Amino acid sequence: MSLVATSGGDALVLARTHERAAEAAREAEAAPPAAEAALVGGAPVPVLQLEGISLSFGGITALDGIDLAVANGEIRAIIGPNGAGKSSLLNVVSGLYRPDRGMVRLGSERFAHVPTSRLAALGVARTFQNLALFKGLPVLDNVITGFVHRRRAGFVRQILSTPQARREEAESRAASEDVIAFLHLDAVKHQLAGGLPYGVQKRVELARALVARPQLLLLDEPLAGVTLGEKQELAAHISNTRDAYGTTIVLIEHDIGVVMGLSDRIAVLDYGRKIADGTPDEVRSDQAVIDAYLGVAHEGETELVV
Amino acid sequence: DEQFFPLQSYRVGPYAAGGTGFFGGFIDYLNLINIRDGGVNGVKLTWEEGETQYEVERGVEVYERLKSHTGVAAWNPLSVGIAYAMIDRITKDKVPLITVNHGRTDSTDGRVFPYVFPLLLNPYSETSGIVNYVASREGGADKLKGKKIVVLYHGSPYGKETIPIYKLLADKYGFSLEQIEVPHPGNEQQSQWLSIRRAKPDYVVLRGWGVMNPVALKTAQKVGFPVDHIIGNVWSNSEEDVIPAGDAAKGYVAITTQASGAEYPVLQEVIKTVYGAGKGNLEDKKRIGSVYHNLGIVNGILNVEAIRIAQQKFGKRTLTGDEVRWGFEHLQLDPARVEALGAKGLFHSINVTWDNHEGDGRVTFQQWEGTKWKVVSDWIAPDWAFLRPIIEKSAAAYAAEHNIKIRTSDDPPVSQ
Amino acid sequence: MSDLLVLEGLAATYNHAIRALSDVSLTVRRGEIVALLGANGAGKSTTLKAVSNLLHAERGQLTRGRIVFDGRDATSLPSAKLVRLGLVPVLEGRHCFRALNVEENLVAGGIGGGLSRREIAAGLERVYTLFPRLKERRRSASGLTSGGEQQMSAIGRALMARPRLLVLDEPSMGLAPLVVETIFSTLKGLNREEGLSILVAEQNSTVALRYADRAAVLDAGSTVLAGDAADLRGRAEIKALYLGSPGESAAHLAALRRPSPADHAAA
Amino acid sequence: MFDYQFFIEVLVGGLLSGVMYSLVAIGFVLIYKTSGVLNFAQGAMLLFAALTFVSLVERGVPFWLALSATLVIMVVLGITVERTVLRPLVNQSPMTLFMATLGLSYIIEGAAQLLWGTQVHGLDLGIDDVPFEVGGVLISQFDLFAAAIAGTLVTTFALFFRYTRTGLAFRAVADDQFAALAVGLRLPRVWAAVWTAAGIVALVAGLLWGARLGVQFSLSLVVLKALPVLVLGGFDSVAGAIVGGLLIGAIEKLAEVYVGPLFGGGIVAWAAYVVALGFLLVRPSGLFGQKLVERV
Amino acid sequence: MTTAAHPVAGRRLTANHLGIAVLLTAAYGVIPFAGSDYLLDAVLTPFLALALAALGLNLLTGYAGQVSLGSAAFLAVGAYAAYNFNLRVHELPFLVSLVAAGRVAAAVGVGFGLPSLRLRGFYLAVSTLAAQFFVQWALTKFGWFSNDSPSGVIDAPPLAVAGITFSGAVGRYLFSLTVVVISTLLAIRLLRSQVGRNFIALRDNETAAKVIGVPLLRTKLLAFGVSSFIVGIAGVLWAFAYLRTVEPAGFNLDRSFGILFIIIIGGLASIRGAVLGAAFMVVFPLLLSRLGAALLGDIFNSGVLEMSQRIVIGALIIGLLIAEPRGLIALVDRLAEPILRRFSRPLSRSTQS
Ligand SMILES: Nc1ncnc2c1ncn2[C@@H]1O[C@H](COP(=O)(O)OP(=O)(O)OP(=O)(O)O)[C@@H](O)[C@H]1O
Ligand SMILES: Nc1ncnc2c1ncn2[C@@H]1O[C@H](COP(=O)(O)OP(=O)(O)OP(=O)(O)O)[C@@H](O)[C@H]1O
Ligand SMILES: [Mg+2]
Ligand SMILES: [Mg+2]
Repeated sequence: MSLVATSGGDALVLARTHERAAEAAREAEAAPPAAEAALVGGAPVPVLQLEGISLSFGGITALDGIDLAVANGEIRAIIGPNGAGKSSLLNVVSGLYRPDRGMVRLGSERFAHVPTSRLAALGVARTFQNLALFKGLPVLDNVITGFVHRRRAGFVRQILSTPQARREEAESRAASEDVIAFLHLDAVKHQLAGGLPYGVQKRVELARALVARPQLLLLDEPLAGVTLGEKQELAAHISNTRDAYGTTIVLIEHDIGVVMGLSDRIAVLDYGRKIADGTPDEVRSDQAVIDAYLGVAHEGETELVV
Repeated sequence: DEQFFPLQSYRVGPYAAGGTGFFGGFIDYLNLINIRDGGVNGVKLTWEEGETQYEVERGVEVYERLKSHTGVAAWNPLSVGIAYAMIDRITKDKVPLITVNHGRTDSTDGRVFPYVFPLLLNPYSETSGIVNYVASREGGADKLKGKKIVVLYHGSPYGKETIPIYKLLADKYGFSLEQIEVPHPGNEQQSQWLSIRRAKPDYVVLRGWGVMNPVALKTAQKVGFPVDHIIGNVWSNSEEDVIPAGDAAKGYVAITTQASGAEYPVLQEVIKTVYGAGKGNLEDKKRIGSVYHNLGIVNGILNVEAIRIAQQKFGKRTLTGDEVRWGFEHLQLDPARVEALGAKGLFHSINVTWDNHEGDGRVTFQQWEGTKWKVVSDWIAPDWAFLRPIIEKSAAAYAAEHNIKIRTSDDPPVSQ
Repeated sequence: MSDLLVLEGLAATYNHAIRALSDVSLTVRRGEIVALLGANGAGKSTTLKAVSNLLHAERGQLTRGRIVFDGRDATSLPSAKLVRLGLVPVLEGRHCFRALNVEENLVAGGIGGGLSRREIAAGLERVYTLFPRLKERRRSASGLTSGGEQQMSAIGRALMARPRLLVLDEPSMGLAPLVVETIFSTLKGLNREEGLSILVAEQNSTVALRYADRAAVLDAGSTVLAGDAADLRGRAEIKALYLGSPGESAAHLAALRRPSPADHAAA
Repeated sequence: MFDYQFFIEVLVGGLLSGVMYSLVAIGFVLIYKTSGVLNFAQGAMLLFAALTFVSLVERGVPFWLALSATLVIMVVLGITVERTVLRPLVNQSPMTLFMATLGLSYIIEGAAQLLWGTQVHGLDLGIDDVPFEVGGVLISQFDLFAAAIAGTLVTTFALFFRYTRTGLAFRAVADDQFAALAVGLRLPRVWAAVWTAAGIVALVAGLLWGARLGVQFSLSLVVLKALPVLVLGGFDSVAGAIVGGLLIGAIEKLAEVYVGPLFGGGIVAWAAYVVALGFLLVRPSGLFGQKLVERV
Repeated sequence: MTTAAHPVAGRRLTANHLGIAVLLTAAYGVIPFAGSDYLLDAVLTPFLALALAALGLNLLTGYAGQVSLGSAAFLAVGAYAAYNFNLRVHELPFLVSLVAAGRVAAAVGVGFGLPSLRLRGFYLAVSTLAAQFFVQWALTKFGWFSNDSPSGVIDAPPLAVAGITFSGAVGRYLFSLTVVVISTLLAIRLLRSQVGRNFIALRDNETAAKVIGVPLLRTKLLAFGVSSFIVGIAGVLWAFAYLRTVEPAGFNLDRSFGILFIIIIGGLASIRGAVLGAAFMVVFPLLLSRLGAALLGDIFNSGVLEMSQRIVIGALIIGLLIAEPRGLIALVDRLAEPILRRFSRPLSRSTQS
């Protein structure tokens, strides 16, 4: 199964890549029912909902009464100046930070403090702004580990290699090989993750998050430090993932070209407050956003247009 | 012909001071016999050292390495741990193991431990010797009633070994007893000595080891306990134990099986013959006649005499380990013989038999005068009769546990 | 214009085994901004580490080549000396002093540059004007600040040492567009007004080429192209090969990743 | 009836011996603060310093001359260590450095014994260790002297780290050696300075402990007393070393006297660790230690 | 310590397999017949016991990243537990007491591993010293553990499995070898399984591991448990196959450091490294002292030689760390790489493409 959008080499606008990839996906195989429902069924069900989240660190307000709903199957970007609280928001959702106030709703459950150890079981996966790979493991093992919460066999069974343990191992290996192929990591799959160039490590991290087919995928600057060409490719992968698996994606990214091309809706944070929320076009022309974040020099120029 | 002594010496590490003294003395005496007498009846004495740092596994390594040397006479590790690890091995290899002044108490019972010789003193007789000395200071055993003794012991199996014996003796003589542990290594004893101060004992017995001893003396001074009422056991009786304590040690009394000092003829001969020929083993000549050095000398005398006695039976040649064992089992040196060996006053006498491997060594007590030890008591006899049944019981238990047939006097002394 | 930094045929390995550079040559003239471009793993960061003599700290070694800074052979000058001579790096991965607060980080930069107390105070003001965000966070432990704030601290810290040649490794990474523009235009300003020279490795070639005077392109550890930034901006093969199209970059990457016997020749 | 007099006596005794622990702990803290590594060779350095001093004195060198000579030797040692061990191992993992200090301790111990022999030496600093009574509690002049020295050391170092630029540089080096190199901090100087300082602390601690225990191999074991102090106070806090020392000293003594009998005594060996552990569970980086700075 | 190799690459595996086969053949087929008693009893048996202990510690420290300075305590627990099982439960087959001893050690290990849930780095390392001192104290304090032997020293029962008694140097060697080989195989299986990945994940990035769903608590305690289990079994070998008598003092801090030393010198997170490190630790000092005695024995006494040796070993450790901080095994691999490459070039092409 290859869902890679191969484009000419001309200047391309990401929206187009997105379209084409989606097309390709539909052609390749029918989208899984969940995605279908989300896309076809109209009224989106929120997969993630933040209700009045506030968080401060000894006088520094990182988040201030954030409300945010993320619908099933959408790509939701969060942008904002440095230190606006974007990563903190993801940390709250993944339970690494405990908000001072507010609730997080994941699927059907509501939490004052999301239990990190149950996060994967709740169908949430994430990547980190600064790489958080297992440097001492080969790429393949890094990705297999992303499957860990599905495992049931205890360590004795694993040592003795009982049928159950074998089945699980085979299953997670197969899933990992799939994702690795999907993200063009075959060539490096036996290398230790720690020795790879930065851009490749970013991709491995994405693979590790994807392998478990999460319902909700949280990406914190997945494209930072990646070569321009690969940026296009990865962006395509991200949207393909949504299209193919119906994964809901929350994306933090500073590359405006990518964000505008990729996301369905964009929330803009500044000093911990949400200053705008809407479609890419709405956000792009919002004066507050331009002042705080985009700047003026950009008329239409994104990094991807060389 | 030659008779070989494998030496598991320790000249490095925390216990190096004792090791260099003891093995230095031992080697000095062997040298004396070689130089002065040309060996024992013409049989040269040889040796090889293997450094153990007082560690059991290194001791075992040295054992395995040197055991196949020809003419091994006896092993003399001066380490309880190494000695224990060797018991099975030397019994199988039929070579005697000499643990002068230390080692396993129940190995006194030659019926169960045919190859092990805790010569002169074992922990139990030491205990009894100390109590007898206290009695003599108080003016008789009956005066012990109502007195209070604190035993300050090193927190190790060695330190704890005498706990039950002190209890028995306390019951027997009616003194009250408190035993306080100092954890290894013992470089801090504030709380123990505060407890002692509160207990107000008449005597404190120091059953120490290494750095614990000077610290005990220093701390005693700090809490104002009179130092001449502290009595050291046989591993707390050397210069190394008192020198670091400086003035705090002046007046401290400790048990010994061999007096210190270089005035004995045998030591004079060592100085003249061995050190005169530049073959002395001690780097620092001031240590000649020190407690450990003299223990080494005495140990040398005992080993050499055992060989000499065995040679009388088996011939003047290289003996097997088993034959040397026979020599040890007949090692009887009365005061006259000790005097003839130039060791009158150095140690008293020994009387080893096939079933008593300790040999009824006598003990004496020395007091530290700031620069040297001075003997302050007669040669005291421990209460062997009282101890023997206890030892036999323990040995019998060991025999049962290890399926050892208890030897009787009818058993052939040696397989020839 | 005279040459400030000259790299001649650098080759470098990590752990005596992994070859990272095989032939890198480039020149930075006084008062010039030079951009260093190339795919992931091309060796940009390694080159920059070699320039500031930091390879050894990551068990890397320069096996061939020469580095001349300001007319003197800098191949084996200790990094502290280089900083004092005015060659100051901002490294990949930010490397803030995590337990020190933001201001202490900046001060440490000044100390490294051998500046006086007064100069440090003045430097702080300068950096805070450039990055107002840092002023707000000056008492926060660097390790706890946001990614972008750390990046600003790292750049600010280097500026504290009053560099003559600033060596930047992906300064735009993780920074908001507005900040990227501010940084680059500020640097350009310093470049114009104070003659600050800059060697900058960037993935964000759009911005880099817009501000740079010249650029060099690295591929698999060798410089394969060098020239006027404006020129390069227009050239199609740059886009195609080094700034990449997906299929090609994947293939390229695969080729790069497969250890070849040459990788080990250096050992 | 609770014996308050005795309680206070034990408490005071504990506090005073705690000061002696602090003295050893400071040496550790200095090095941890600048290289993030537990210097296993601290004990060996202590032994080496004390042994050198005593041996010189025993060879007839006057007190002050011997002290100066030993100081010079410790400085040389510090510089040598920087040159031969730390510089080539720059930016390595703490584990690697830890092992290197273990190697170092072998070398120093071996050299000390080879040079000066394995004999036991007495050491008299001329300060009385005979107690006098204050309100029924025994206090020795020596303890007070040791406390004064420890106090001075701690104050000096604490002020140094807090208020000088060099102190800031030291902390930066400990934090990230790679970054420290990059910003141009002179690591060789920093390390040489710190190891020299640690050598001097080792000398001071070695002399004071040596006067207690005698100068002999076991002197190097006193570092075990310092470890729980470090854990409790925080590896990188000079103030923690002193507070931790006092606490450990007092708790250890009180535990031995009041809890020990329940277990049959001799619990000092581990009681300190258990107490330190208890504290750690509440504060994982010790009382005053730098908190782990980490976020995603 | 993060970039240790994981045995996966195809080429290396085959080369490894070959090497292992040769080693095992030699160990079982040649050495028992060719080796002297000294070699077997005083070199190989302690080497095996230490290698096993190092393997155990490596699981915990090398793979799972939790530094422990208390290994000797778990050696002691293993030894004393086996002794007591053997003594108190009648007719208990020795193998059963061996495994039971491992389990006791594991339980104690889990107990002392609890602080790892909060502590890291040297703080954790120092807190494991609590285990070191506590266990030594308890074994000394409570006579029950040593069957009230007045000296606290225990004597090893004979090694008998299924009616066969492994006596004599060869028997003890073969017994140890077999225990080590089986334990190592099991350990390798564990490391290749998800549990092994979890260990490394824990070590390399705890937060990421937690987010992904690695059960941190369970994994940490498991690491402590499995590690102590293996170390405990090594303790049984040390006590029963090698020394044949033990006292608590033998399990002191130096021993713990020795084991840590093995894995760091050998190479963290490498099983081959543990073996190599143990060989280095056991054999090198012996060689050095033999050499010293042979060359300089006439001039200096054993003490001087020993101290010089210490200096040499210390210098060697530092030199080795400078040459290759990832340990002997990395050094060996690096040096062997060109040779292996020459031999296996065709192979490497086929497995990699
Ligand atoms: N654990 C923490 N302790 C203290 N302050 C924190 C912590 N986490 C975040 N902050 C502060 O909260 C603010 C928001 O940080 P956050 O990382 O969420 O920003 P961000 O929007 O992701 O920025 P960037 O784009 O630079 O990554 C920052 O000013 C940061 O310093
Ligand atoms: N510390 C290291 N140890 C081993 N290999 C390394 C190390 N750092 C880099 N490498 C390798 O050296 C080569 C060059 O890497 P370098 O980091 O210089 O590339 P780069 O151009 O900066 O890439 P990126 O754009 O991803 O940052 C790569 O193959 C990389 O895997
Ligand atoms: Mg962020
Ligand atoms: Mg880079």
